[in-house]
Amino acid sequence: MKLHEFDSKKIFAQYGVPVPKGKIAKTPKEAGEIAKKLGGAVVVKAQVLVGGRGKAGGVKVVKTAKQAQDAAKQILGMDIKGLPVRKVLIDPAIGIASEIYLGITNDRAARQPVMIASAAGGVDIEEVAATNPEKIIRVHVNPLLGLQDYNIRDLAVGIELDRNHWAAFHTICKGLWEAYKNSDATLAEINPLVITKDNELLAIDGKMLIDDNAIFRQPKLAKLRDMDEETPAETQARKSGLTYIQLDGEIGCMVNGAGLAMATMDIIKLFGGEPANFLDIGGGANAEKVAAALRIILQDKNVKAVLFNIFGGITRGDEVAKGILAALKTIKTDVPMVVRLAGTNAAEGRALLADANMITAETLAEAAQKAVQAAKGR
Amino acid sequence: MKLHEFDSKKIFAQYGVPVPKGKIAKTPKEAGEIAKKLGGAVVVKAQVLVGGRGKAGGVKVVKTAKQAQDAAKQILGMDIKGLPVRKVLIDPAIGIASEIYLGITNDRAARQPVMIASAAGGVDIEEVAATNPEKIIRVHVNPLLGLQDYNIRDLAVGIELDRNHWAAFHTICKGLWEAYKNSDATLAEINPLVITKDNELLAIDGKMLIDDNAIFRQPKLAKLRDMDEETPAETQARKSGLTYIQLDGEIGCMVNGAGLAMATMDIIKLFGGEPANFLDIGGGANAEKVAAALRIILQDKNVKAVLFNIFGGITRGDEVAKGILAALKTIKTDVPMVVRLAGTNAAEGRALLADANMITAETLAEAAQKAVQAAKGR
Amino acid sequence: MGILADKNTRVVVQGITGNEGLFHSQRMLEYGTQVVGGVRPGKGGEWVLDGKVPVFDSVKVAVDATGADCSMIIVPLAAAADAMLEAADAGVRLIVCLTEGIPLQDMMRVRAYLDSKGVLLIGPNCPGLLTPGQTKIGFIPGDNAIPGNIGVVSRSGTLTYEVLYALKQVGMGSSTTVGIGGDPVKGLNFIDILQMFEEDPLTDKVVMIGEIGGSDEEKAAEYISKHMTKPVVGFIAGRAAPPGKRMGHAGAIVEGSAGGAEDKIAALTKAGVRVADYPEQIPDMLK
Amino acid sequence: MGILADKNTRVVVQGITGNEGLFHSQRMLEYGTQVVGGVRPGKGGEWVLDGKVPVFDSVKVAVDATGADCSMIIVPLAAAADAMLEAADAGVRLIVCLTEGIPLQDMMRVRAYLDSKGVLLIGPNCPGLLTPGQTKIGFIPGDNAIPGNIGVVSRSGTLTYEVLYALKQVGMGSSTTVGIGGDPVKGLNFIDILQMFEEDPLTDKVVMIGEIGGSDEEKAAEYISKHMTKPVVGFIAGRAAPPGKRMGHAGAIVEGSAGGAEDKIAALTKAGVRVADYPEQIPDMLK
Repeated sequence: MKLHEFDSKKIFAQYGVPVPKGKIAKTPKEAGEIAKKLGGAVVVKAQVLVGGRGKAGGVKVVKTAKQAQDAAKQILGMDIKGLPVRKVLIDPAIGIASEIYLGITNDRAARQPVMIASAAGGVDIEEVAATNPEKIIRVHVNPLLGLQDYNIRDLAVGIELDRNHWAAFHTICKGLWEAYKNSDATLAEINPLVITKDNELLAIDGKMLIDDNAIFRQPKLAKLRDMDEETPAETQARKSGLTYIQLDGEIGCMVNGAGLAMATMDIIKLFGGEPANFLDIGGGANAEKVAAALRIILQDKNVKAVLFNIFGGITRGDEVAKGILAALKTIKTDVPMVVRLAGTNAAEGRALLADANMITAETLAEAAQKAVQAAKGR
Repeated sequence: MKLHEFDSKKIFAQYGVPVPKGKIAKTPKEAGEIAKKLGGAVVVKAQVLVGGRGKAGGVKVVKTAKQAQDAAKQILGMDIKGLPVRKVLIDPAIGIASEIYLGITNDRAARQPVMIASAAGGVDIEEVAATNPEKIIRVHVNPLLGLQDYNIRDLAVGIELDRNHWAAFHTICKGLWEAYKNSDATLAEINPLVITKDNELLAIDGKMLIDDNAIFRQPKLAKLRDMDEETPAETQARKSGLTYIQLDGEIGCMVNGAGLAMATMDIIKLFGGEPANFLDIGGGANAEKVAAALRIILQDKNVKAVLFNIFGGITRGDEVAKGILAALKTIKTDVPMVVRLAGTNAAEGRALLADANMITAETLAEAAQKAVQAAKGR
Repeated sequence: MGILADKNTRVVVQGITGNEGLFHSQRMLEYGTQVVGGVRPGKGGEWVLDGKVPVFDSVKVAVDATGADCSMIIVPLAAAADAMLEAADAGVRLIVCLTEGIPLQDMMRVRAYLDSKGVLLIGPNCPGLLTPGQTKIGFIPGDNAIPGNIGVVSRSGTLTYEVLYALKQVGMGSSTTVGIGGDPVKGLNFIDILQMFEEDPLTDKVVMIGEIGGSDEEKAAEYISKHMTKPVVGFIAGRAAPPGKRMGHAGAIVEGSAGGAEDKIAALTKAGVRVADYPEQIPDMLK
Repeated sequence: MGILADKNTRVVVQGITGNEGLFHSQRMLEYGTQVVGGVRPGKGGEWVLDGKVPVFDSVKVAVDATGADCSMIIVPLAAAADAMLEAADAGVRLIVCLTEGIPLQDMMRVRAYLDSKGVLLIGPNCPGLLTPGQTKIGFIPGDNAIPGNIGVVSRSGTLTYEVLYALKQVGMGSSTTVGIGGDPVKGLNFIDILQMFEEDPLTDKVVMIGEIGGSDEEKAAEYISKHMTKPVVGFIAGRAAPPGKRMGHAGAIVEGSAGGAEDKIAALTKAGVRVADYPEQIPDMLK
């Protein structure tokens, strides 16, 4: 789950990271009022959960409250990479001497958190990593120890930070670490962390990604979820405990297990079709869940055929069959359906579906071929 | 450093451990007022940093505010094992169904914290450990992991705690652990943790020992130090960075290093004397520290001879000699002094002391014998 | 005897009294697995599964009483990290954790601790392991597989069943099948299992099933080209997945240019692995 | 060659730019110790001790640049735990920590981490080690000791000097002298060092200096009676200490009936150790 810049910085500030004293505006008028209170030049920043808002014109520095209101008016109407801008952040404009990148993420291969710093902050850090890898300092943190002082020193030395800034940098690193740890983040990033013209460190922009697996124990953060991040169908799926991703093809898929779901998409493509979605009903799905999944698939008007591929292990074939039948009672549809059931209680499932006018298949290859044919036949 | 019952329970409460709503009184009148506010029966408990106050009459259960005032009057006048009672704690009296012992301490041999519980709480836990060791449940906590839920379950299962109390016990164990960890405690103990007649868990008595080595980072706890714990000379020594313990003998000792200081005491005894103190001036002591140490030794009127045994490593013989001379300028004394200097800059030190009318010795054995003679000669 | 477990492996099941715990423990017993005990704090002393399996209050008590050397974990999400640590402290040699959805930071701590204790972990979020004809520890449907000389290692649960089923159709069997799970931080990984298969006298050929995300398959390819003499057939799920989208498994994120299906297939092919287009092709490629 | 260090041991000094760091590093250089670098964050690039020793910003950089295999720590109290962890991560084989007063909870965490990395620790709160004629790492005055065949292990700093001095008076020398420090949680303990002496071809006899508090001496006695063939002479400080009083060292607390001097002396005597009444008796008892 992505957090907005404003929420991320608010969390950082709770852990002692200095951030600008800005506020969120939802209307141009609010933006003008906030700018007036702040006084002086401000920066108006679109709050959207995609990168590249600067290049898209979603960030403007202005000198007066009136100009802030105008800028907010422009930005609040924008659509950045498909996402509507509903909020802007009004921060005081800061005189910047230099810009640092500072972030924590998980190094999966090393199975450790890694703290990353660079003196070349403010720009696209991935580009720096690609073109000047020596400018990126990586320091791993042992998960049993947590962030130690020497880790922070290694970062400070690595980016050749002036010794006068070490104490402030120490506080910021500790704060960012606590924010990362206590929020179950998979990314906590300050870019840029600026050295101001007044020679102070300030986190100008912030970003956090929260581990979806940990949302259950982060009730406060769960409330910060921005629904714009997902399509309505995806939201609906998430609430039903399904993993659903809408794609551009014409063959809807319902599969148990992420790997098998991907393999099913692959084989559809291999036999000349295009998958309309990724949908994993998970392990041990019951009839209710299956029905919800089918409804979501059929909402997609591009879908010209549905392929069920269920290999029973935890999931039982009869439960899946019951779910399909239940869903079909409430949804009138003439989309052809290909069913392939194998594994636990597959025979029982097939028996239940015998009268439901479905195309059946023994193997995955056969099922995929039949689904592609069915979609083309319409 | 020992904390009083009241301070310990206050800290426990900060971490979510339920404790009685009592208050501290320094006068009988205050005690009466507190009892009145609490209403009903109360228990009046002497706050002293020694065990066995109950047997000494330092704890009384009374039914009225008037009786509480009377009890406080009695207890506030007491002297328990040499320590004056200056405060009493007035807690509401609790209807007790059963008593549990719960504590955390450091298992030095295992190099891990150990959490200890027993269903036989409320009495002398050391006696239980000696007579019914199977009633004491010990669970080690990995210092890199901290207290885990399964540690707590092992304790609950071990003392056969009714399952209805597991949730409350879990909260209390977690709280006690946090109190122990965040306070740098070497002991954090609830005895008894009672199950009340209302079927709730409540920490009736509490005790904490704080690691003296960690006081430097526990400024809030440092303020809770009770000076009654030390003799005035010991307090003076601590403030000068010396370790001094007053004993009953007649030969004052000043030594560098705890081991050598103990060996010096041993050899004095071996040759028929009695040490008047343990005094370690530590490593690298300077003249000022040595002077302070000598002043403390000579304050003890039992001292009939002083033995200096300095084996220079970090500590330099000339610095020690300068300290002795500085102290002797301000203190008029005719107590005979035996000096044995060896190691770093010993020759320089001996030269400085040449004119100071001191008895010198080459070896520790010789020095001890001469000190014993000198003390007897007075 | 399998690479990790056989008919003598003694298993305790943490979370045995839950619905899933009971269901799968029953199936394991039927398969012949020595389910010697279960753990459910507060229910110690009870018996489950028609009085066949004793329940203990802690893994330690269960291990002491039964001599178990393996723990299977099928507890609720919030209890899973604690369950793994408990099992490690109780002295089992092997932990198989089926529970899915464990937070990443928890797994980093758990794995670091297990490594320090030298305890092996399969999973979490995995179907477990199957030594056909001897023992199954986890979900893998036993009737899909027969004993044989093919080692199977997979990041995906149901894809594994698919492959075992396809093998069985043509009379081929597996020496050991390990579902290592799809989480980004887990226990034994491809390389660990491949090494065991290389050293296992009962394994002649290996099937490796990967998917998009991370770089474990690329590392496995490097390992195979350097150290493996036995033939390996591979399959990578996710060629049709669009970049940047999460496909259910936490690990299945195409991170920038790395972790894509084509890269993985290229790396494996370069290492001499024959890569199937779809799972049902695998039996033919093993002939 | 000593049991833990010899003239080839390459030492970095953490905290070299402090007063004590400079003073003792100078003495070590004079003794012949290879002080190949120092560490002081923020002062990397400087040189100290007449331009003989380079200063680095971190232990890792220092180890990479100098090939050091040992780190001596002489930093302020509040930085000491961090310094030990840093040294362990930087890949040294041996850490000698002289700093005293480290909180007990810190030491439990540090020791657990060092153990997981397989790094040896001497100290904290110790005088370090001396291999006479080859290297000294720490405080032990080098001119008090000559090379010889006696291994010395001690919980007490100045008592160690006393014993070495007494040995030297009669022409006896030490193979290696280790001051393990008096803290309750520390690195190498009596048993570890005794085992090294038992295996060391250059050590013929052993002196062990203990004190009241804890049960390390009792455990050492048990070890000696079971595993040691070389003669051991012992000394225990604290016979005159009254029970229940703290005598300076954190470990030197007489805990109930255990940890008293008489018990320790009895345990050692029973294990065949001859125990001296005072340190200056030791040379005679070694003859």
